[in-house]
Amino acid sequence: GKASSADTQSSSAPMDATLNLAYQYGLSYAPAVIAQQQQYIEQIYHEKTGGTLTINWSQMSSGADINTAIASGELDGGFMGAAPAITGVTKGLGYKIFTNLSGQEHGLMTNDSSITSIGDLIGSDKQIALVNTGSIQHILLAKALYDNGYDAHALDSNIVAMKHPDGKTALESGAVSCHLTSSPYIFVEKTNPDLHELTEVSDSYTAANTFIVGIASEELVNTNPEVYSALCEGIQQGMDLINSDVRTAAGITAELDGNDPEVEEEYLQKGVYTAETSRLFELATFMYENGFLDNDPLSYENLVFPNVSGN
Amino acid sequence: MKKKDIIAKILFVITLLAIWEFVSKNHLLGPRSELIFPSLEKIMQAFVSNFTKGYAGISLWTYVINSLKLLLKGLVIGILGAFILSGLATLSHTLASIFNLLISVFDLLPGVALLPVIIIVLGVNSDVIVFLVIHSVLWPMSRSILDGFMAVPKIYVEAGNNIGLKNLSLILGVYFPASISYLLSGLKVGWARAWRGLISAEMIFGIASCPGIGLYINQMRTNMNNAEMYATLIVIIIIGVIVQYGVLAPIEKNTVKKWGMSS
Amino acid sequence: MKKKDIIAKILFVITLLAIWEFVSKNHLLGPRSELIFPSLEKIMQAFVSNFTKGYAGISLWTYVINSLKLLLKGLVIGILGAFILSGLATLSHTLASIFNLLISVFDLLPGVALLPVIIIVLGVNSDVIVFLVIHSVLWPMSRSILDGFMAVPKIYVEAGNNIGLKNLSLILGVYFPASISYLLSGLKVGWARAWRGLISAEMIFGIASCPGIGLYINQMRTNMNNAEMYATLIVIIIIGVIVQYGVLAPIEKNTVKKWGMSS
Amino acid sequence: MSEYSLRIESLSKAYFNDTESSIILKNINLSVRKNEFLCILGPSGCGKTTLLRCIAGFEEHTGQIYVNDSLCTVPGMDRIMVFQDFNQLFPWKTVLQNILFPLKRKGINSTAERKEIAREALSKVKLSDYESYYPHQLSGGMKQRVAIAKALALKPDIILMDEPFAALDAMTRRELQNEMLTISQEESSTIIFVTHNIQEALILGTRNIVLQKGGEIILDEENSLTKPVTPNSEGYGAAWQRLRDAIYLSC
Amino acid sequence: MSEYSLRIESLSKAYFNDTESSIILKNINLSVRKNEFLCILGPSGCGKTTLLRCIAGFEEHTGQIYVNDSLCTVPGMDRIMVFQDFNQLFPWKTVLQNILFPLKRKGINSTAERKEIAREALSKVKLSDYESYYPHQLSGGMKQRVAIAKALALKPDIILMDEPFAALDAMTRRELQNEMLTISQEESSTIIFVTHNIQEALILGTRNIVLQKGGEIILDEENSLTKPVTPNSEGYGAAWQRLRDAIYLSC
Ligand SMILES: Nc1ncnc2c1ncn2[C@@H]1O[C@H](COP(=O)(O)OP(=O)(O)OP(=O)(O)O)[C@@H](O)[C@H]1O
Ligand SMILES: Nc1ncnc2c1ncn2[C@@H]1O[C@H](COP(=O)(O)OP(=O)(O)OP(=O)(O)O)[C@@H](O)[C@H]1O
Ligand SMILES: [Mg+2]
Ligand SMILES: [Mg+2]
Repeated sequence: GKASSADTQSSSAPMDATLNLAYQYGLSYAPAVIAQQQQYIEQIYHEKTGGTLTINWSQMSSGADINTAIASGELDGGFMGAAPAITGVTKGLGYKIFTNLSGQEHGLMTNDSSITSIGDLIGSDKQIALVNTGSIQHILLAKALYDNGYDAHALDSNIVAMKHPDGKTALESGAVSCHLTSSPYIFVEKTNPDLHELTEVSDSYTAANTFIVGIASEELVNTNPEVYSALCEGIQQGMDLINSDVRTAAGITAELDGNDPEVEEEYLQKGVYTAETSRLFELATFMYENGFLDNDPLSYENLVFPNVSGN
Repeated sequence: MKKKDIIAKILFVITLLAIWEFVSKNHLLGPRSELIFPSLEKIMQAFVSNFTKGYAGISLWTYVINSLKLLLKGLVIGILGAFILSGLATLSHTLASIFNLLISVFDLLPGVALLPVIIIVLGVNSDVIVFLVIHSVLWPMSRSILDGFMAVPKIYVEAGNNIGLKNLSLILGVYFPASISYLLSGLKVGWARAWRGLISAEMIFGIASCPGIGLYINQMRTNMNNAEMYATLIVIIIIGVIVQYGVLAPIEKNTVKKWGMSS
Repeated sequence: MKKKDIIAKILFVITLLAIWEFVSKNHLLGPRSELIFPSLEKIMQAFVSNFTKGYAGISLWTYVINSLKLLLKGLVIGILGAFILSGLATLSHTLASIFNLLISVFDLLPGVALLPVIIIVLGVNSDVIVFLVIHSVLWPMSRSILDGFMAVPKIYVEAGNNIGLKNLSLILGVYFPASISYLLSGLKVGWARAWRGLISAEMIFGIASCPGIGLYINQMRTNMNNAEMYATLIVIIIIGVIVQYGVLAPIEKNTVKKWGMSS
Repeated sequence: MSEYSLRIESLSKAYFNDTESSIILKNINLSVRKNEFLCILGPSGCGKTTLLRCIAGFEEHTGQIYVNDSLCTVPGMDRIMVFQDFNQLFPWKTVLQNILFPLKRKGINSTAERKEIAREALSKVKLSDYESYYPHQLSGGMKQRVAIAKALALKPDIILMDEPFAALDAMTRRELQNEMLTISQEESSTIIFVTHNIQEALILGTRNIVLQKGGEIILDEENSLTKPVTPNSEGYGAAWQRLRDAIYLSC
Repeated sequence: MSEYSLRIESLSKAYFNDTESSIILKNINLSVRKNEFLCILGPSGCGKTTLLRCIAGFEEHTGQIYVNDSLCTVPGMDRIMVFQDFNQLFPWKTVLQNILFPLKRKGINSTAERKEIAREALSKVKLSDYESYYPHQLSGGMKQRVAIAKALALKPDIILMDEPFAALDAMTRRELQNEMLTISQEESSTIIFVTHNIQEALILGTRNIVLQKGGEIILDEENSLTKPVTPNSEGYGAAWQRLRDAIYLSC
């Protein structure tokens, strides 16, 4: 049966509520993971209302699944890449972005010393591994091409879709020439002397720009503002911890990300964790104009809830 | 009798579709459920647009053709492999027991967990997908063949031995026809396995230069184009039904049924 | 005879391990291949650390237990469902032919493509995983049972009819035992299907409150802990081998072998 | 109720293959009285088994078959068949279980009673020592004897026996013939018995019919020899010759 | 080469079950001359089939079996077996194909020749009209006749026949008996023939043995009656009585 979404009608304990959230794998989700582990959202809710908030966290492996779950009303919110979130909002799934979550480093790495720029790849049969066609990495590739005066889809047929770890394996074993990846894989690959970066991608969209966002259903915002604000604040608190005390934050997430605490700390420092979006609307417009999106995003306000600032 | 069955099948399908349409039209599962249960009309439109518009300027046809090539390749290799291994297993009790262990172990391993090894050995090309299809087909198919061979009535094997059949000639002359109903059952399972293996392989591993149906579905999922996704499933179903009733059923009719080995 | 087989199996496993170690130690597949082919020693260490350290402060045990619960639930429902449907199919030719269509169609559908419908009906909870396991088990298992029922020698059915067996009593009294070798074969396939279905379901869909082995593998993959991932596969293999040789083989010995229905 | 336990009216049976149909039984009319012991003779392939299968309810056919005056279309426990095939026992049950199971179906609820009946039947066919054997551990003749024991234990209205003694040695055969005679005299069972052995038909039958190739009854006569019949019985030679001639003619 | 086509030396055979072992054949010694027609009689379950299966090479056993002086451990085309079971034909081959296939295996490469041989064999068993039938479309007796035809067509050194005529009517049986006599006189085949019919043994055999329960040969005698044997042949009655007594004793 359906989980009762943010259900406050219960007569016995009027302030008790339930929240269904989903996130994905990796340190891009660190603020959400910290909020989950430290139960920030529950605590804030309790302080504000005196009620108990129960959160059901799910870990899904793609934004598409989170979109589906929200569309069917089974999730109240979640965290996903900017691209699927933009798709979801413009598709009318009934949610908007309630916060920026993180920006991360991306980069196009190659093992082929004869290649020095993405222009060298065009027209070749060199393969580029990235997570999926239509993924944020694909869009970043297209954007880098576009920004450098090429057709945004010039390298589409060079793409092979596979998960980051498989792409890393493929790149290092020479099975593909290039790998467009994000943190933390990009950090590891950058330490490999046999590989070098084609910088167009990281130049055109940096770690400062919106990568992962939090989304919340309109229904939640409308019917349960207390839960919504606890959610916003709890996530903010997660980001604050990373920004103020990265060592403690790393201590919380290190094990989950499978890293040593020192390494985790270093990685976290390379990410940008802020609630403010950056170049989100530009990304959406680019997606629409280059066929990654069916519907016109129209305006920034159309994508985010009023409490979100940025562009 | 046969006509009755066909009518029953058609009625059954119509009922299923009617239920779908009812749920869709009445928003029975929430206000936004038309995204998840698009009306049949929308699905039919998506069906057409899959073939006319397609994705990234490529018609679904191309995806289907690409996939069918890989599917067939994997299926054929998987089936042949299963036959060769099961055949070897009839030669000696020890081989059979090793092979049984092999199936029991490898059939459990998720393809995605083998991906690193596969990529290193095969590189990044469509062979990886073929390999994953083989991995989906080989073990259950071998299981069916092996168990079918084990269940061959002793008297047929003895009658075969008696007229000098040994090894390969015994396998082809006795084990194979005598276990035909297992083999067909295995073939049906293998065929379905191959499809599902293919699609999940193409989902975790998509080659843009040779885009397949799994990539297409993934794409439609990513873009929340559920109508198009269901329309793609319908294509899979149509191919499946053609194979079932155009290939497998006639084989069945001309073997097990004709030979009185099945009711 | 039996002892010889056990020795052969052990030798076979040792050979496989030796090949792995050789490839790993000699970096046969590129300088960094130890990441993909970690040495056996590393895998054994990872095996231990899986259980002591685990992931997210939770030992692999917990993941395994969670998964086994869902697996069993899905397996039992899938098997029972397959029996009920196949049983119904023995009642009438029309039902059988509808059911055949049903299997041919649904067995082709990738679980991930059904996810929207499943989520809207079941919500986001472990039932979704159970459902995906059922979807993996039900169709191939039904196929085996149905084909097994079809292959039951006519004379047993007639002998059953003759002593007044009908419907359920005929299914339980004749179809079931007479097709036992199909059923066991189907059970083996179903068991493997269930595992693979479970793991891929848990990979696309992990419930934080009930984390399973698929989530664990995904995590190890994401974190590039290949040794831990292989060590997890070994756990799966051990469970599989225990079930094969501790449950299925004894059943086989006490039915088909004892009854002279298998060589 | 009429005096007939079995009435067959214009029974015809054909098998349809891809192209042609072959008529096996042609317009058979046959009424069998209660407690009659009807032996069916005829050349190999003339349709004896098919006739028994029609009566047992296993085959579609035209015409009507009445058992105790009620129309019969499906198999039932009132007509127990001993098949010609050696593999009619359930391989997953032991010899004893193969007999106990139908007894349970028949509604004999006491386990002890069932066992007693089954063991008595087994001892009649001289297989008491084999009750825990599985069918695949038996010889051909032993399997047939278990099937016979099963039918005897069930005491149905009509026993249909398809060459039940063909695989038995002379002595066992003789003993079981005597058993059948006793049963047909003491119980009210009607027995329909296919055999190739003319002597057997004369010893057992109260009425003998000969089926000819093409599916018609070519001879149908009461067996008026007084029991017990031996080759020295009065009229034996003539009766033997009549049956033999009919069979030879019918091929 | 010796005069024996088959020599069995201290053959014993036991089946092992979970707990107990049952000895079926006990220390059998038997030498069969070329072209001999050996009939084996004995009560049901005494081990006749088991003995044939040992000779055919299907069973593990202790002791040695020599065929034409070479030790024999595996099945081979020199010893063709007609099984007791009705389901010995390959159900996936038609009647004709069931006979053609072994002929091809035997090395007769001309299709026309194979067909001629097969059709001749089929006409001997009176099944010419059924060559395109599948086994499941045949009656019990017809299946057995196809199996007999197959063995005859192959002309092996040794034919092993396990109650081949048990399911046949008197006339067909008589005809096939004559056929066997002709073959044993005209061809050089050695025939080992299990039967329950004493008369048949006397008509066909040049030597008859009786196996007793427990697996020993209780009687082994040349059949000195002059062929063709009828119940009126000199010495028939005495020979019949000897065999019958041995069988009765052996149970
Ligand atoms: N499925 C079938 N299709 C076509 N013909 C069939 C089929 N089954 C049986 N027949 C034919 O029916 C005829 C009669 O068979 P049946 O088994 O009744 O003979 P029978 O009298 O019992 O012979 P026997 O003494 O050899 O057992 C045979 O000629 C056989 O070929
Ligand atoms: N697998 C087995 N396990 C145990 N006992 C067996 C097995 N197979 C056969 N037997 C026993 O072997 C004995 C001889 O069987 P066999 O088939 O040789 O008898 P037979 O002389 O051919 O009898 P019939 O005339 O009834 O065909 C029987 O008592 C049977 O129970
Ligand atoms: Mg018959
Ligand atoms: Mg025998």
